[in-house]
Amino acid sequence: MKSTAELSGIQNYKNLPNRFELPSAWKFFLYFLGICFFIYSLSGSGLSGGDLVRGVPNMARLVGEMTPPEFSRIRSISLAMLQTFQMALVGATIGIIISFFLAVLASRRNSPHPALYYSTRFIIAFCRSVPDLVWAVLFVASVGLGVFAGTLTIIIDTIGFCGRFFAEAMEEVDQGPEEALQTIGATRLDIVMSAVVPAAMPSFVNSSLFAIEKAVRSSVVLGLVGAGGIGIELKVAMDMFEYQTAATIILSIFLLVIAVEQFSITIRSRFM
Amino acid sequence: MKSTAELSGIQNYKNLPNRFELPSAWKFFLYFLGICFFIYSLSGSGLSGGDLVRGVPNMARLVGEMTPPEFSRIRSISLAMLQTFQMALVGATIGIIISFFLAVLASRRNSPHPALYYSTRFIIAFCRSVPDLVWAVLFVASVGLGVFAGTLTIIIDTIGFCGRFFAEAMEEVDQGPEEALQTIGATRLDIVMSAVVPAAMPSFVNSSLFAIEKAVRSSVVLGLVGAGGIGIELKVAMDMFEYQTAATIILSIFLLVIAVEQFSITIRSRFM
Amino acid sequence: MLLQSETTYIDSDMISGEEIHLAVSSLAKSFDGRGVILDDVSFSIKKGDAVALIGGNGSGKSTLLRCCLRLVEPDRGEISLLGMPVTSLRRSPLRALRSRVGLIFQRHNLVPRLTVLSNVIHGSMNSGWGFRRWRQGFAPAEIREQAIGCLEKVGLPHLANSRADQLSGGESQRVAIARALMQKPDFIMADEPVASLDPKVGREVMDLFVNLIKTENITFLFVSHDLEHALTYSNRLMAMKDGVLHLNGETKDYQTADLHEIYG
Amino acid sequence: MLLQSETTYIDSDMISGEEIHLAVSSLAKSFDGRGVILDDVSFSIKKGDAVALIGGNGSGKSTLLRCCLRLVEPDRGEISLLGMPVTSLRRSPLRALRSRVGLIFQRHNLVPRLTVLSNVIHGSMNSGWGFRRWRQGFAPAEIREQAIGCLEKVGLPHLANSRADQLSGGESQRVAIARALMQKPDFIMADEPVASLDPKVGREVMDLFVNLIKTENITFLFVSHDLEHALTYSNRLMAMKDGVLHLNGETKDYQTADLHEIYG
Amino acid sequence: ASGSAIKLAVTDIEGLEMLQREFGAFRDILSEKLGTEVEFYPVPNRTAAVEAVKSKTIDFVLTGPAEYVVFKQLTNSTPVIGFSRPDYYCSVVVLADSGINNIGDLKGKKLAIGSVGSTSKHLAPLQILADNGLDPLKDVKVLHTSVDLGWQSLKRGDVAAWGMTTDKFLKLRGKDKDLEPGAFKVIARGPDLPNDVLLAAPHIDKDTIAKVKKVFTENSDQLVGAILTGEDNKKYAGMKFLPSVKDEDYNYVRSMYITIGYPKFAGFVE
Ligand SMILES: Nc1ncnc2c1ncn2[C@@H]1O[C@H](COP(=O)(O)OP(=O)(O)OP(=O)(O)O)[C@@H](O)[C@H]1O
Ligand SMILES: Nc1ncnc2c1ncn2[C@@H]1O[C@H](COP(=O)(O)OP(=O)(O)OP(=O)(O)O)[C@@H](O)[C@H]1O
Ligand SMILES: [Mg+2]
Ligand SMILES: [Mg+2]
Repeated sequence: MKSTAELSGIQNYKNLPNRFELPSAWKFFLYFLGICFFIYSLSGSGLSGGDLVRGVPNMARLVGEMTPPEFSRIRSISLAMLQTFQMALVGATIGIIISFFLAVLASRRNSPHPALYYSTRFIIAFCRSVPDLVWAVLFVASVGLGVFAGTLTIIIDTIGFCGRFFAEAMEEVDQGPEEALQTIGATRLDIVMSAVVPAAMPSFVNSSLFAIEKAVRSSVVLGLVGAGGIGIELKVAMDMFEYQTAATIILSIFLLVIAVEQFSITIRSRFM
Repeated sequence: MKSTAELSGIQNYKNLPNRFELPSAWKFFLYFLGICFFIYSLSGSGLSGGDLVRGVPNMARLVGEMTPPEFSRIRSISLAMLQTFQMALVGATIGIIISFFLAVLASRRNSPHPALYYSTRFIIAFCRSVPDLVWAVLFVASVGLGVFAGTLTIIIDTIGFCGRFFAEAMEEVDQGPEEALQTIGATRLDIVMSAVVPAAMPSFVNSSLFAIEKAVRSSVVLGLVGAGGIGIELKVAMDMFEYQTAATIILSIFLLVIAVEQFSITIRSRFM
Repeated sequence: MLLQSETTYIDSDMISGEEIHLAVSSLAKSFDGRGVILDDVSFSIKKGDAVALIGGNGSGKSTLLRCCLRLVEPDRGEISLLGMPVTSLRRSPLRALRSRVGLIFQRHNLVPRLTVLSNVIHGSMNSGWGFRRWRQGFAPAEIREQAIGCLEKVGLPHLANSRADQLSGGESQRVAIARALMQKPDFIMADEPVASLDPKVGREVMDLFVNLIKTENITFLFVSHDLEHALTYSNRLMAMKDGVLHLNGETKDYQTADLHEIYG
Repeated sequence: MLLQSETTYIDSDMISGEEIHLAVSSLAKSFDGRGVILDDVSFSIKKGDAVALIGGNGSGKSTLLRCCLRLVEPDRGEISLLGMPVTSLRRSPLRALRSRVGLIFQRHNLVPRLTVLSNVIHGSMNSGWGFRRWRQGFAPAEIREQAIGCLEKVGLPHLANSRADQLSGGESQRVAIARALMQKPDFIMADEPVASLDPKVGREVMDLFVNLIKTENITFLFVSHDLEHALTYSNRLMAMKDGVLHLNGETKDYQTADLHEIYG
Repeated sequence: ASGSAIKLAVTDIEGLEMLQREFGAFRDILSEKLGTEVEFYPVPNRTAAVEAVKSKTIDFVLTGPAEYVVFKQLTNSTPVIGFSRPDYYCSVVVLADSGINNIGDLKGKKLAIGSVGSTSKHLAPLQILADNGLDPLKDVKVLHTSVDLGWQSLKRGDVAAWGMTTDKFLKLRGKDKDLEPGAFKVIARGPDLPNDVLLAAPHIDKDTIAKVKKVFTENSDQLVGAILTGEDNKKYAGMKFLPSVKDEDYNYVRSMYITIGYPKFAGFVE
């Protein structure tokens, strides 16, 4: 009797390499565990297509209540938006500058010492771990109620985000040019500034502009603690059931997001 | 009399190219405007070194109130953490999958049609623009409060983030291999899957794991939609002035963030 | 053995068909800030021709090849490739046309992080099997078999499972050649295909191309800085200088000395 | 003129110094999953030598060069470069040592997005001027002047302001050479430095190197697949085969035919 | 109503965990006495609660007076039981040495108050201002912030005054280690505020409402005891259930909405 392999004609093929490398038993076990946990999580996440479908009419009704956007309070909204954007711009800019230096230390290849590498990674992760709410409370309690506390929160927030993404971008860069500068005898700083930064630039621009945008959006939290900005306006509109005004605010955030994104695309194309 | 240039010996140098390209008058004007706006923003951001220094004792007091972390409620915190992580995992995974497809359409080079490009960019930007606060209300009205609403919020949030970062990663990829597949006559899909994805993989992994981590952290929002989780625990702890419990929660978030980051580094190194 | 410039390997008289495979007329291209790179280039290549394209660095050879496949959009001029008007084709017929042409890039352009075998299998994407050509792991056995065959032709079957970005210069060039062979093209355009190859493999690869011309009746256009190669392995010879086509004729009419003038 | 294999350009007897500039002993290197790449390689090079290194694709030539500068960490063996024990140097003296060696990479490794001039100016980073070497815009006039001078030596002063990633193959190779010249090195290692150059420029560049040996008394180690170049521009010749050093001797003792065996 | 279980929301409390802690005992007794299971339905804010009532996902809501007015207006819910608590009123606090002696002195200064839409933390303080002759929308700069941060800001002098529920103020003042109680001064107090109220969504039938009312009147002591097990619920100490609660009881709150610039919730009151 012929084996299945022979019947299907596979024996005609020469010594082909394996299609996939089989994972080791240990890894296989880990994969298996991971999948089990995911399935277990699925059950805990309450996904339900039915609920979603049944919810559509209600959602439609709410969206209906939001239209048409109400522009009568556009003046105070614009002012709040401007203030928010100012805080975001300044906070994010300062955060981005700090992030850049931290990121150099937090990227494995560029860090002068493993101890520095781990400690900066820790600092950045810590900035990310403490929620906005807590930072805001800390800063309001220390520097007082107002924009400055908001700006500080944004700085920390930006460090948590950009610090990580800048470091990753630097690690993803093609190593060829770096090696070339190494053989020239350049210092690590020279290499970072001359080879890593130009290559990671589009990514830096992207993360940076995202950070500004993010800062604008996170002003909802800042609003909660009295740091001003568009967040509190939105909260008032929602709490007072002025859905049409809320729609205006959402729209203005949307416009800002789109504008920042377009700006990002323009700048990046200059660095590509 | 000799000119300054002659005196300083510059006349000896041959026809060197310009050090910098001078911007056109129009661009120069734009730069100038930008700088002015930034300075104006600075004044609006309330930055004050003095305030910061004066605030340090207060901040120290608050931090003092947070130590030592209080572990008596560790059981309910761990449970909330697990639930949060489950929701984050499922929500982010689904979001990442959707983001991938959207991102292909939202990256200029891979999009089959400019109309699709712009519309997906819009959708992604929109997901980012609508604040969590508003999503919460929308979901309550449609699918009811609970884990499902939380998971949906995470999905939307992840799309807003990953959709953008995936698209940018795809655009930053080296074009050589892409061109090679183009000349083979591969379809856009083939090119994306065979040339773009392998090149953008480290970046994808990074953004994806960040999205999971972000979802865990944004569970303050999940608390908002009544989905439980660690966020609401933290809010309650802060509102009830249980700063030591808050410290425990922050610490556990920190551990999770570090774990996800280490995992990210491990996985990425396999794709580098 | 190395110097065969007196006797060309292929003779124009051997070429049977009169079909024109590539016709370029008044092609022009300039890049922002770099001025004119291709200036009114016109020529045509018959089916079965083996054409050597020589010229100094930066004279526009690579750009010319890229224009022919519209990887670079020409500013002006007509290009007809395998009977199709390249410059006016829409997306899908352009894809179909490109799939019939194997282009070997000067920088190889392999997909990093994937294995050599996956890279070679990509060459068969023109046959439209979708996801089965994305990775070697998905490909049907006969395709994998063929890919190994192509790797054998360039002498690298043992590297099938290596990562494409860990190859030596010559190895990566050979993988790029194997990928183009996998396409089973009607027309091969090769941009300095043996620049990084050692002399022996270089000769073997050129012999391989010439063999394909004879057995499969393909057309072959290659760029080379090696004048012996150019004289040995072509029946037609073109020379670019500063974006202008300076020589364009039968290889047998030229001597090494003539060609050196091109680089003046 | 092309074939000068009988008379070598440089003669070992001309070499005055007896100083050893590079001594490698029992060097070994293997890569995961690829087995042994360098197998017990030992040789030494005197100051002022011009050494050609030939060998088949993948025989380990590039890896050997990389090991000599510890861009790749060797598994075993001793390397003494310019009198320094490369394998045991700490970060800062290693940097000082590297700065004295100009390495021209097979893949050129220019920094994309920066201008050609900035790339060449990077070559002077070994003189430690910090940020003034990061971009051409910051560099002092004399450095910019020198860089233009180096570009002139390779014939590209007109491209000083072009972006490094928009160059043709040969142009980018020449920029890499200019960058190495900018280093004013005591030792030049060049990995197939003229592979993408047209014949005329290729000869000019090799002449340039040989001139540097004569005037500046540098040492020169180059990899080449062009046997004529190898025979013409060297006084010493080494040949690798499958990671083993097969030939190592005076160039004048070898004939083209001998060398072909290496690729067998 | 949705099948068997009754869904109960409490607008003041975020999160299920907290609900359990504060109202867990109360719910258990209620379930037992009603003979129907009562489920908690946590809502993040009153906007969500209103939407949940509209989409019939919750049946009963325990909420404050300001919220009641909104519910009545937007969903036509019915009041079931009033939760009358003693000393539920609002104060405007300043630092004793600030030189501010009456509401009029606050003109042009900053005032910290609590979250938007809260009776005692938003509406009532502004009403006090209005009652004392200031226009809260023009004459002072109002900052919304959390209770703790409002307190901190007052102490630091970021704001001139702080408007807050009196029991919260007393609690914070008692705990404070930096300043003596005498360092603070209340410059104005408002009248006692209307009751918190348990209201029924419009889709709940009369019989159920009557049944619930009955349970509350008959088991008053037991339920009050259960409510007081919660930490935050200590504010209800000394409370009494009022089964006779009427819509008109909230007209004072309706006038507050006019004061804060949202007349649309003032209903038929001018
Ligand atoms: N995208 C681009 N932008 C600007 N200039 C370019 C671009 N691509 C090529 N060039 C320039 O066009 C000229 C011709 O380039 P091309 O690559 O065609 O030269 P080549 O003949 O192939 O040279 P080589 O023999 O060195 O490969 C070069 O001077 C190059 O710098
Ligand atoms: N990082 C790496 N990982 C695994 N294998 C490698 C790596 N680098 C090089 N190799 C392998 O080592 C061998 C020697 O490579 P090397 O680049 O030294 O060859 P070479 O002699 O320079 O060849 P060529 O003439 O083609 O440039 C090759 O087979 C290559 O595939
Ligand atoms: Mg070229
Ligand atoms: Mg090599």
